Amino acid sequence: MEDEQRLRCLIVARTLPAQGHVELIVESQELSRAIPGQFAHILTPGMLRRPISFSRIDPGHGLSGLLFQVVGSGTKWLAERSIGEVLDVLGPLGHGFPAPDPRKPWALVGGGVGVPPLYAAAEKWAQTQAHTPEVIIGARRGVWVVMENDFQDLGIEPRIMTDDGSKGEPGNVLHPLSLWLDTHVQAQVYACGPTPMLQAVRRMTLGRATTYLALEQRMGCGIGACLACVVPTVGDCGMYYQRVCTEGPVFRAEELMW
Amino acid sequence: MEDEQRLRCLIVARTLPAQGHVELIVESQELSRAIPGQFAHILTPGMLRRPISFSRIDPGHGLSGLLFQVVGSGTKWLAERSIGEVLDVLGPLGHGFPAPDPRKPWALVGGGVGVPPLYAAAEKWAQTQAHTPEVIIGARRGVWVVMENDFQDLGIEPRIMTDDGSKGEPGNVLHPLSLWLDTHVQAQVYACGPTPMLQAVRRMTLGRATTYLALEQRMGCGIGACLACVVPTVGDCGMYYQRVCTEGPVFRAEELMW
Amino acid sequence: MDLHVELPRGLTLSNPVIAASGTFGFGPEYSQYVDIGALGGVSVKGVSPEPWTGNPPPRVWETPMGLLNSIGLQNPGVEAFIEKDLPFLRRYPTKVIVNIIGHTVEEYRQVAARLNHLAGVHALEVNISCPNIKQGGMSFGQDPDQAFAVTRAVRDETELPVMVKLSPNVTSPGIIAQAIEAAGADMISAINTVLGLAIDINLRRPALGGITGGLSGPAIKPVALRIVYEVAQQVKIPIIGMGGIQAPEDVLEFLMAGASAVMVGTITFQHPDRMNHIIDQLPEVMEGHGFSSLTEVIGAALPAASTPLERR
Amino acid sequence: MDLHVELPRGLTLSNPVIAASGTFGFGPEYSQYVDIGALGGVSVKGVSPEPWTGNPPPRVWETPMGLLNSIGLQNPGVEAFIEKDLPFLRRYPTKVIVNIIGHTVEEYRQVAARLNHLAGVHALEVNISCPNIKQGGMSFGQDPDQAFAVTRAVRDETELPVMVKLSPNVTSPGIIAQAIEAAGADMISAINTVLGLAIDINLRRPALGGITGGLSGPAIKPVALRIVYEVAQQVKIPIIGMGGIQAPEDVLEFLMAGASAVMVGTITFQHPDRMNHIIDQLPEVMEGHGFSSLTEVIGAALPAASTPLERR
Ligand SMILES: Cc1cc2nc3c(=O)[nH]c(=O)nc-3n(C[C@H](O)[C@H](O)[C@H](O)COP(=O)(O)OP(=O)(O)OC[C@H]3O[C@@H](n4cnc5c(N)ncnc54)[C@H](O)[C@@H]3O)c2cc1C
Ligand SMILES: Cc1cc2nc3c(=O)[nH]c(=O)nc-3n(C[C@H](O)[C@H](O)[C@H](O)COP(=O)(O)OP(=O)(O)OC[C@H]3O[C@@H](n4cnc5c(N)ncnc54)[C@H](O)[C@@H]3O)c2cc1C
Ligand SMILES: Cc1cc2nc3c(=O)[nH]c(=O)nc-3n(C[C@H](O)[C@H](O)[C@H](O)COP(=O)(O)O)c2cc1C
Ligand SMILES: Cc1cc2nc3c(=O)[nH]c(=O)nc-3n(C[C@H](O)[C@H](O)[C@H](O)COP(=O)(O)O)c2cc1C
Ligand code: FES
Ligand code: FES
Repeated sequence: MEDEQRLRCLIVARTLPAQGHVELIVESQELSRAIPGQFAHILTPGMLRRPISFSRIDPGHGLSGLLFQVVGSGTKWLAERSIGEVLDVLGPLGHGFPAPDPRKPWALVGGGVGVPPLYAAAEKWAQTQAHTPEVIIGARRGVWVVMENDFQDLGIEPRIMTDDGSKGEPGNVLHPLSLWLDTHVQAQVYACGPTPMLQAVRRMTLGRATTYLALEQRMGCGIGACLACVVPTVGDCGMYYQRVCTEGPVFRAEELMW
Repeated sequence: MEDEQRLRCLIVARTLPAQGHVELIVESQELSRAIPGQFAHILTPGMLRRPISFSRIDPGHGLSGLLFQVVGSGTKWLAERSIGEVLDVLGPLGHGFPAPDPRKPWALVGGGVGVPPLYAAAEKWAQTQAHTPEVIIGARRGVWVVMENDFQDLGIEPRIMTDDGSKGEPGNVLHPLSLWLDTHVQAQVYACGPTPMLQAVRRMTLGRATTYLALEQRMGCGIGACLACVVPTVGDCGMYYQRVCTEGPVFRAEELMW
Repeated sequence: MDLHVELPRGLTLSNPVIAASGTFGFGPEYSQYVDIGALGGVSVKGVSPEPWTGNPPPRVWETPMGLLNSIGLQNPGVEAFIEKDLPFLRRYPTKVIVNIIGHTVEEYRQVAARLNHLAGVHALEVNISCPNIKQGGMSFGQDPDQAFAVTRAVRDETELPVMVKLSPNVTSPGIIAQAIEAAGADMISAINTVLGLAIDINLRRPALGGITGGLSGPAIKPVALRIVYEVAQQVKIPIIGMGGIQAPEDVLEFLMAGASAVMVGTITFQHPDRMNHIIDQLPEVMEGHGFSSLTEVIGAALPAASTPLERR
Repeated sequence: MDLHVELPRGLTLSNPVIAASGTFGFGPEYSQYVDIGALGGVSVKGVSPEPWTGNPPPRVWETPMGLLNSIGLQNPGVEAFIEKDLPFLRRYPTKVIVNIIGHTVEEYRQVAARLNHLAGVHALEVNISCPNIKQGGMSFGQDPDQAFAVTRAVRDETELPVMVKLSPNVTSPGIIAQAIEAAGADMISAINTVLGLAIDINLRRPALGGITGGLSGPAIKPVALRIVYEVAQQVKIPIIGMGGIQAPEDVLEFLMAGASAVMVGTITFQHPDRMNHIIDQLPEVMEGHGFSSLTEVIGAALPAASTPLERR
């Protein structure tokens, strides 16, 4: 064991950022060195650990955030944890987003719980950018919109799109993204969200922008051993499966064969 | 559902009667109508409920006791419960001890966690008896002797036998029982404890006393449906399996084919 | 929502949830805890022509999310069942399925014949996982020819709807299922328990008195679903699915995999009233997943080629 | 306590705990979390003569105390393994077992031949659960003749110790095991995953991209123990047991059932360091149960007639 990377992280804060959503702030020097887009693989009572991206990263204080929606047994258990309890985490894992080019326009497109890693990216890099990044947040229901205030605190007014129209504008993230692309050349797009959304973002931006997508896939080990978490990518001789946990979660849109 | 017999019982007290042993006092009118020797079938996180005999029964206050040794996952979980929590219990289940004949001498022979149901019997019937009952308690180690004080509070001085001799006299319950039988005719013996002990008590008392044994067996349903918990008994045409949860846990020594 | 299920030979269930055989006794045992009349059906413990003694204890052993049992089919025989338990069950508006067992084809035939035309018996479930004494202990359900022989013998003796219960302990369940269908069974129930064993490391011997046992409970759900899903594409008769059901969502899994109804066994030991709760919650859970009738659910996860209609 | 295990052809393990194939990658992946040198051995992910693509995702699905997987044996091929991973593994004082796969007998032969006489390869584990393309997808491990043919082909190509891995998805594992023994295998490893399926009720389709998958984890421990216990009485060669091991007590169960060593798979996903902990705790747990050597434990629960000595 050259380097013990299985961490015990103290929960130091717990908030409810939206209906059915919880954010835990954990203390760990190692995790707080994460790059936006990387993830924590968290022990819960089920057979498998649960992958959750970092919603915020504060290396100065050794803190990082895990923001998740309660969708099943593991996230339910996580949502019931309290301040003072300790999580067993592997991480930070995977490859995160690259730093954006400061001179080029930058859009962050997040759907549902795809927003947190994009906030982490904005938090880290927004001030390095020549122009304020465009942030487009989509959610199925208005009450599920997360991190709007956090972006505002960075001086960014996110564009909110909801399927039910109960918050922001009705519709999905694609329409505002398309308008933005029309007016920005050499654009950089970072996106995270449900697979159909990412596939649409990929199609829309191919050839028009440099696009990075943070993917989700069912995982086993989380560290590259089991080959469970694959996505089809372009290989030397046709399709080739790469691992979301190791080569990803962040892929360039061109790499994917989706 | 003619009669809802699945009970939610509040834990109102919790004590540590011996090393690795816990007694929980629960509140439930129904359970407090139990007969000594009957048991509670308690929901724990495992696939099966756990059968535990009643260690004391107080119908006046609607209370009853569950005294157990921590031996595995279920009893470990039970041992971690606190006052104010609620147990999900089926019961009282099975057939308990019959009331002893008040005029005849009565001995109670308990090994390990076989003692609690015998204390419940003493508590209920000792004052109806012409003579103070003989109580013989056996345990492997002195620190595992339970309910000695409780018997003393009833005015009974139990005879303690331990395998390691660290408390009471060294040896097992059989020797004092044999001496007692030598000096008592028309004796009644109630016993509960590990199977080898009960088998020895049965052999020793056959033809010399009226003996009731409270048995343990691995259970499924606890209510007579699955035929898991059987013991070999004397049937009309040879051996015949009866259910510990329904015909038992208390059997007459003569019934068993052990 | 209408939960009725129409099965062959006029067997109509008020809902698709049946108490599985062997975990529900002969009816009276659970009557204090379960609303028997609200169940879709009750499959009683296996009955043989004569009483069977069963296996030496211990007969159950807990495993991770599973239960091993080696009851050995202890039962008081078909006459005792008819006299003692059937009158009790007749009082309830539920469908009574009698699970039948035998050591020889002849014994299956006998017990089937005895149960024909008896008021209160609505169907037979043929348990072919019994050790076949003529074949040295291998069960009838592990060989297609023997499965055929038993099914045909029962079919010849009864006008009742007949379901035959598949053993999962075979290389190709589909081949056994096709033999059962060819022999004239109206339905298949699947699955019986999975062969397993545990060691009591304190006693240094197998934990069960019968050495090996049958594994049931949530642990086996994926095995059961695999067999239901495969067999649903290999036979046309309806399937009654079971193995590890704990919740209405599990019922949906089995129905989507191609079962027309389900049985619930081991979880009853933990929660006697769980079957009633599943039935109560089923309409809401179905609606939550966008379904408005059982027929929409049945077979929904099968390849498009084998729709439920084709299968009935 | 001495935990060494002596296996055929001079294969000596420092302790009986081996990382199972497919859950430990090719070695480097877990090296930050696991003390590889302290393991009795490492069985790498199955390797074929040419790279295999594997199955479409999703490839894993959680079940009650179990895991379904349909990786489909994705691997970079034997050459990539030899170049990239073998040099890494060679640095550790552990025994490297290469799990080999093929779609035809010829492919098994090829990969076995390629691995013979390679420094750092200590044994071969023949995974016969691969779909046999010549037989339309049924696996080599489900038929005794094919199991024999694959084993013999590998045996002919190598002087390395050879273990062949049993599929649990058969009516009679003992018959397959005897064919493997007759073909010249030195050991048997048991078991591979149990065929299963899950339904994604939201998507209304099978949860795995490959439709069916293999069930592993604690849920299958009783099935694995049953097969080890039975096969231990049907063959004389040593058995490497696995299926659901989580703790040193589970290791004792497998050893008492007749295994000479064990492999640990799925639990590693939850607790990467669990294998090391099991090895560390094993002496104490053995002593607590009154044992002072592994040979006393091995086969302790078998019927008196088949003591471990007779079996070796
Ligand atoms: C790299 C990565 C980053 C993620 N980041 C976040 C995040 O920041 N916030 C958030 O709310 N969610 C995130 N997810 C999704 C999150 O992992 C799942 O919602 C969570 O695992 C569900 O667990 P459960 O036990 O509550 O649900 P169950 O449905 O009970 O889980 C059963 C199994 O399926 C897996 N699973 C279920 N949904 C998903 C999913 N969408 N993706 C991958 N595996 C899944 C679980 O991990 C578990 O193994 C991320 C997923 C990945 C792969
Ligand atoms: C009628 C009856 C009354 C009992 N009364 C008491 C009592 O008053 N106090 C007490 O400490 N113990 C009593 N026992 C024993 C008690 O049931 C077991 O110690 C307990 O079930 C162990 O559970 P576990 O999860 O801690 O152990 P585990 O070993 O993890 O349990 C695994 C499984 O084995 C069963 N099991 C284990 N040991 C026994 C056993 N000795 N008898 C029956 N089943 C067992 C468990 O119920 C469970 O199903 C009684 C048993 C019976 C049958
Ligand atoms: C204790 C017990 C006894 C059983 N007895 C029978 C039986 O007599 N006949 C039969 O066909 N199946 C019997 N079964 C199998 C169940 O009916 C069912 O097929 C199996 O348990 C899987 O369902 P479950 O996981 O919901 O329990 C028995 C199962 C258990 C646990
Ligand atoms: C994700 C995954 C991949 C596997 N890949 C292989 C493999 O390549 N070759 C093989 O022989 N067994 C493979 N197996 C089976 C395991 O080696 C082992 O036999 C099985 O998982 C049972 O052990 P466990 O319950 O400890 O996991 C795989 C299992 C899993 C879970
Ligand atoms: S989760 Fe195991 S390789 Fe990615
Ligand atoms: S435990 Fe089921 S009959 Fe006794």
